[in-house]
Amino acid sequence: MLLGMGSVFLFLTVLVLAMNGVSRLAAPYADDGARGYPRHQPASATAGNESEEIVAVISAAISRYRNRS
Amino acid sequence: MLLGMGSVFLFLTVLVLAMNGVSRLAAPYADDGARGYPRHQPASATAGNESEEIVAVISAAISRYRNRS
Amino acid sequence: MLLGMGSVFLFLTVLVLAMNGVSRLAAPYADDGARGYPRHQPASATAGNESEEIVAVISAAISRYRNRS
Amino acid sequence: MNGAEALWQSMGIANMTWGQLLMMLVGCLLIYLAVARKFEPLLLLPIGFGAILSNIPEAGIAQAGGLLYYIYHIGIETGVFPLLIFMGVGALTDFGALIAMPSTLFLGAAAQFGIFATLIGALTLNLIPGFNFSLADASAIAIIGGADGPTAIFLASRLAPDLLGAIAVAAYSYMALVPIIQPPIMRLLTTEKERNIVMSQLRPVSRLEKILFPFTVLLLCILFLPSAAPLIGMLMFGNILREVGVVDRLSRAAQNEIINIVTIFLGLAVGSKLSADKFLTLETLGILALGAVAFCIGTAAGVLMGKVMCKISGGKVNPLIGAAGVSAVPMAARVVNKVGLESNHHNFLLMHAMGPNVAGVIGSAVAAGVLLAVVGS
Amino acid sequence: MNGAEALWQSMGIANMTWGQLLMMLVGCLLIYLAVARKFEPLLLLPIGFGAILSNIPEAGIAQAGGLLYYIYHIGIETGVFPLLIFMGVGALTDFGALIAMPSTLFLGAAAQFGIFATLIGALTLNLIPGFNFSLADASAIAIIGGADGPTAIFLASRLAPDLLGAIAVAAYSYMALVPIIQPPIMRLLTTEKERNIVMSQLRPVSRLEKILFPFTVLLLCILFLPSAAPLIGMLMFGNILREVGVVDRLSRAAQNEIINIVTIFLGLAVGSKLSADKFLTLETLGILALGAVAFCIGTAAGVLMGKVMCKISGGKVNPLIGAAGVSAVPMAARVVNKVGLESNHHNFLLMHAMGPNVAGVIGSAVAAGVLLAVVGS
Amino acid sequence: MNGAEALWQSMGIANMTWGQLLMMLVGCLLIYLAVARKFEPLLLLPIGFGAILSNIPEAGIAQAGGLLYYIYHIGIETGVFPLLIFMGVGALTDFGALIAMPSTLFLGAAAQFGIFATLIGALTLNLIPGFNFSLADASAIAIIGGADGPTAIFLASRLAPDLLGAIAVAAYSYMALVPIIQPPIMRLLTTEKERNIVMSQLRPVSRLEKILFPFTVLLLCILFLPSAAPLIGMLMFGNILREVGVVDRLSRAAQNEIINIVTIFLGLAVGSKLSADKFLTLETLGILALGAVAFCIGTAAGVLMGKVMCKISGGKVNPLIGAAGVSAVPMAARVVNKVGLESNHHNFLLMHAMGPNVAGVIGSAVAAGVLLAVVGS
Ligand code: NA
Ligand code: NA
Ligand code: NA
Repeated sequence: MLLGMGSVFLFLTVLVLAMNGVSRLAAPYADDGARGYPRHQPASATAGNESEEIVAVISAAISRYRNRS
Repeated sequence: MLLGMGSVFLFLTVLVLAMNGVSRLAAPYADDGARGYPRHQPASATAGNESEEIVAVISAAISRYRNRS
Repeated sequence: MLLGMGSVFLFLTVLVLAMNGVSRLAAPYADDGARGYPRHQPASATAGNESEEIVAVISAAISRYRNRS
Repeated sequence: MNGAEALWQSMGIANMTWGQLLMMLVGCLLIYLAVARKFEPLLLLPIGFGAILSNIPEAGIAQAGGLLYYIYHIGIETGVFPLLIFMGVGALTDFGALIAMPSTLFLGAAAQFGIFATLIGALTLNLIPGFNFSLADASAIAIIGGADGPTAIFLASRLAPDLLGAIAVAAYSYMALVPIIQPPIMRLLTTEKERNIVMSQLRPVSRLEKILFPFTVLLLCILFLPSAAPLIGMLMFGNILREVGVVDRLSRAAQNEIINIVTIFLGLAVGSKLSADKFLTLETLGILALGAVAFCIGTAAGVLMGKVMCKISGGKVNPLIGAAGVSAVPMAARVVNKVGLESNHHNFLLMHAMGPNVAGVIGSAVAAGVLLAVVGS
Repeated sequence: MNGAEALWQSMGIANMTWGQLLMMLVGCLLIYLAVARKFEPLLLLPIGFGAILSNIPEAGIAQAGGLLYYIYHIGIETGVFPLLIFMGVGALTDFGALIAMPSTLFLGAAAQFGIFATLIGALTLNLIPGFNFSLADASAIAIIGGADGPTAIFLASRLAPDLLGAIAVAAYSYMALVPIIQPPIMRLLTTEKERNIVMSQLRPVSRLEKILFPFTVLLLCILFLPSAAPLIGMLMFGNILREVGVVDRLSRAAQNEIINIVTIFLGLAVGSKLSADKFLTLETLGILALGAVAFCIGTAAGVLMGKVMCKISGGKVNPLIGAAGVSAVPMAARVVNKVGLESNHHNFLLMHAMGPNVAGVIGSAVAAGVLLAVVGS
Repeated sequence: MNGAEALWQSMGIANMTWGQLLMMLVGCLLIYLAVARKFEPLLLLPIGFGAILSNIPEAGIAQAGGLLYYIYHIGIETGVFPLLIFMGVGALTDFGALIAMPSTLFLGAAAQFGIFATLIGALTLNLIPGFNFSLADASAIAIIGGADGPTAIFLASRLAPDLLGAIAVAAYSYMALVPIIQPPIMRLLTTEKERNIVMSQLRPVSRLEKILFPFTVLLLCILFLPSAAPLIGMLMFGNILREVGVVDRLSRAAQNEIINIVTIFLGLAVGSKLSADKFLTLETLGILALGAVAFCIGTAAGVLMGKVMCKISGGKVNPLIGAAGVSAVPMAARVVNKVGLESNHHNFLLMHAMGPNVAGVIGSAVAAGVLLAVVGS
């Protein structure tokens, strides 16, 4: 048991060290603006655009209507 | 042949009985408002909502226009 | 090598002939208005229809509004 | 030159037998029916293509070491493919119409009469010189009357692997011919008044009932007909995946990925059994004839049972829906709907015909189980 | 009549043993837990159904020539299915939280203490007459403490195929019981003040780090623990498919088609090992008991290590997240979050618990590799 | 302590050979090219990872009982995987551009010249001490000149399984290098005036022609070259699924699920053949060199044939499109388009290059058939 737990801990300790090393090495090359946690996109983006479009269309229609009258 | 047809009928008769029994047993626990047949959702639901939205937007635009003039 | 290249060329020559034959045979039965190359569908088709719809709705709304006033 | 000779000797032209040519034409015919006539295209197209591939001289695609050989060996010989198809069918099937009206199971039972009549027919055919069907062969042929492709392939792979190609082709062909074969029989056996009967709307079915249904069927199968357990079990497993609502990932996999992939391979593998020496025999003609008879008898039996139920219920059941008991989901139910509309433009029987239609699937599987239990042991 | 006799003799009723009946009830229980309680339904539903199918008398679905026999033979005996699941898990897992805070690997390591404690426990159990676990058996049982289904199945298929059914059922059951088993232990071992600790937001992780991470893990695995290479290798392969961003087709296939299809078959095949003679033994009781103990010890060890890290970091680490080190992704992390919210309504620990949670997966695979290296050779 | 010794003896560090280390670095190089340079990532990434996994000391992942061993045994040794890939390629390919201009088949034929030139080259290499390629080996190597991955793997699995790893790596590497290797050759062999030729728009192609095309190709294959029937047959089967329009479920399965799943496994399995003792040989260097030569000769032959067609047609054919005849769909056609745009900013040759491009796929399969017929028997 000691052997087993020891091996697991040893392995993961080395992994922690390796990961820290890799992170330090990789830091200068991180190109993509470091994606953080959590990153949600506004769900209503499309809806927003659509209604803006509608408003634009309506404005145009109304101005056309105005010009006619 | 008799044996075969007999077995099939026997089996399915027992199944009919069992299903009736199960239905009766299950009836009190049916929790989800008993989905009926046929249940079609109006295909134009979305379209409907959309045009309602458009109408609402238009009404708003028009009333705004009215107030201005 | 001669044999190999010869076989490949022979085979594909026969295929060219066969394809020409098939195309001629198939020509009278071509039912679907002969899809050409390249055939891109206008990406804004739906959008177009939608905005047409919107314009129609608006026109209707405006004419209704006109009648009222 | 040695190479040129090897090349010429390898050419199809130099090795083609008449039998192979004929079988490739059969393959083309199946593809034509699938594409131009939309006869069960999902199966007949791969079967037809498999027939062509496996009859190419010198290519050996269906012989040991070839692609179709492996697919057949792994998927059909073991019975795995039809069972996976059945799982997918279960996941795709809504048994609600049957649960709402369990008595339609009798229609699904009656339509299996074609199976057992054909069994006798096949044994009778042995009186004609040239035919020599064993009981196992006859049973595998008879199942064509069940109008259920996977069941037919499963049973044939267990009882008569040599006849599998002809049986599968017959089963799917007749399933495709439902709109042509059934209507005359349906009109002949029913009166205009009967065809006019409007059925009351089906009662609603709760989610709990839909979940309990597959367990009920499986329980009876375990108790009384374990030989049908592979078929019924996988059908009901698929249906459970569909109905429980907590394993949507698996349900989708059964309804799409698995059934689509397996359908391609099943079709190709069945087609690989359409080799000249196995298919171009007198027996195949017998199988095709028996299959047609089985199908007609099944339809007739279903309609007649429909008439009985009409009588018993006091005219509440339209006998036409009995014809849907042969399975061939959902084609047979659509045919019922169409024939019904001919008599009464406002009488939509589709939902009522779905009951006997899915009952027919269970009925065929039960019949297959009975045949396996009696013959297969 | 001969046929009728054959039919009767084939009936389940006439052949059912008590053991089979009991195992079918066990199968029903698993399905009930999966459907009504949502206990790991993706696995327990197919396992339960496989248990029913394989215990149907006379049907032989799990015996040579039957569907479940083939699936088990091809997928589990070879170890292929758990490895493919691991590939899918890798493709579904975002290791970002772990990369942001590598020290959580210690929590994932500590939680494996349950595995090795159970190993001793299983060997101790041999003192009781009736138990006779070999070292290989004990190791396979101990892995239940890792709370990782595919790892447990993989190890059991290598070290103790006979116990595979019981081990898999125990592993998935306890994984499902995480929300019930863990909270009391977590509350017992931590103070209110500790549970209140708010952790600072995780640092952002660059795409390059995410790509390099699987290679780092694999490199260490190659150097120090090749026996864990199949598990770690496939896990990291799936993760690479996910992170590199140039093979989206393959990543999607691993995340959906492959893992879904394999999950259905894996479940059915594991269920086929729930036969009466293998499962209804004293040993199974021992396995279930040991599994529960392993699970509790693992949780406790994780929390205690969390307390150590809390001390060392000067109170920056909430010890609760140590409980997530047992794996059981993402359930264990959610439980941590829930228990944390009980103490402080604004303290969301989910993201911080994901680190030890995915570390637990790696930890279990490493522990499995150690067991394979020491015992398996 | 015994266990600690077993653990140490199992470590990769203690057992790694230089050869294994080198092969893992080769695997890393392939992954780097796939990820950072986007060199055929769908194949080179799994191949590279397979190379790493199969060279891990003591893990035995590519040895009997290991995952990659099973995948190779089932998918490559049988030839099943490349054929399934070909089915998917057929389902993904629109042959319209080729049907509109059948004469581009001559370009697809000419580009196969590289194959046969390399065959002679490989046999010539035997004059150098250390090389000892059999006729079968030489044929399998020569097919690299076809620039078609699945065809190369299929042929190598039939004729020279030992060289499969090197051949597959060479084939996919050179396919990925198309944008680097081809342009200089294209510029060298054509004049500015030729590169400026604007081709007339392709005629429209009816749906019927698209459906008849695969049958036409298959018919000729059956008559004259049955040895190519597995490759051509599956390619055309996939294309039929795509074009008939009545089996969309199956077409989608071939285009997505099947090809994606098989690609993952094919790549891993090919990678498993990159073992040190098979790959780190003088022969591999020879294969890589011959492959590069084959590729250049194929490109040159295609362009030269393009010049011939340009002459014959009275200047209506831009010779650049001949370079697309090597296959490597759709990369080669894109390169043609790019080189064409360099000379004339308004000259889009993409669609015209798709004709010879897909013709090259058929041409390689035909060449493979010829090699199989002459050498394989
Ligand atoms: Na039926
Ligand atoms: Na764990
Ligand atoms: Na080519």
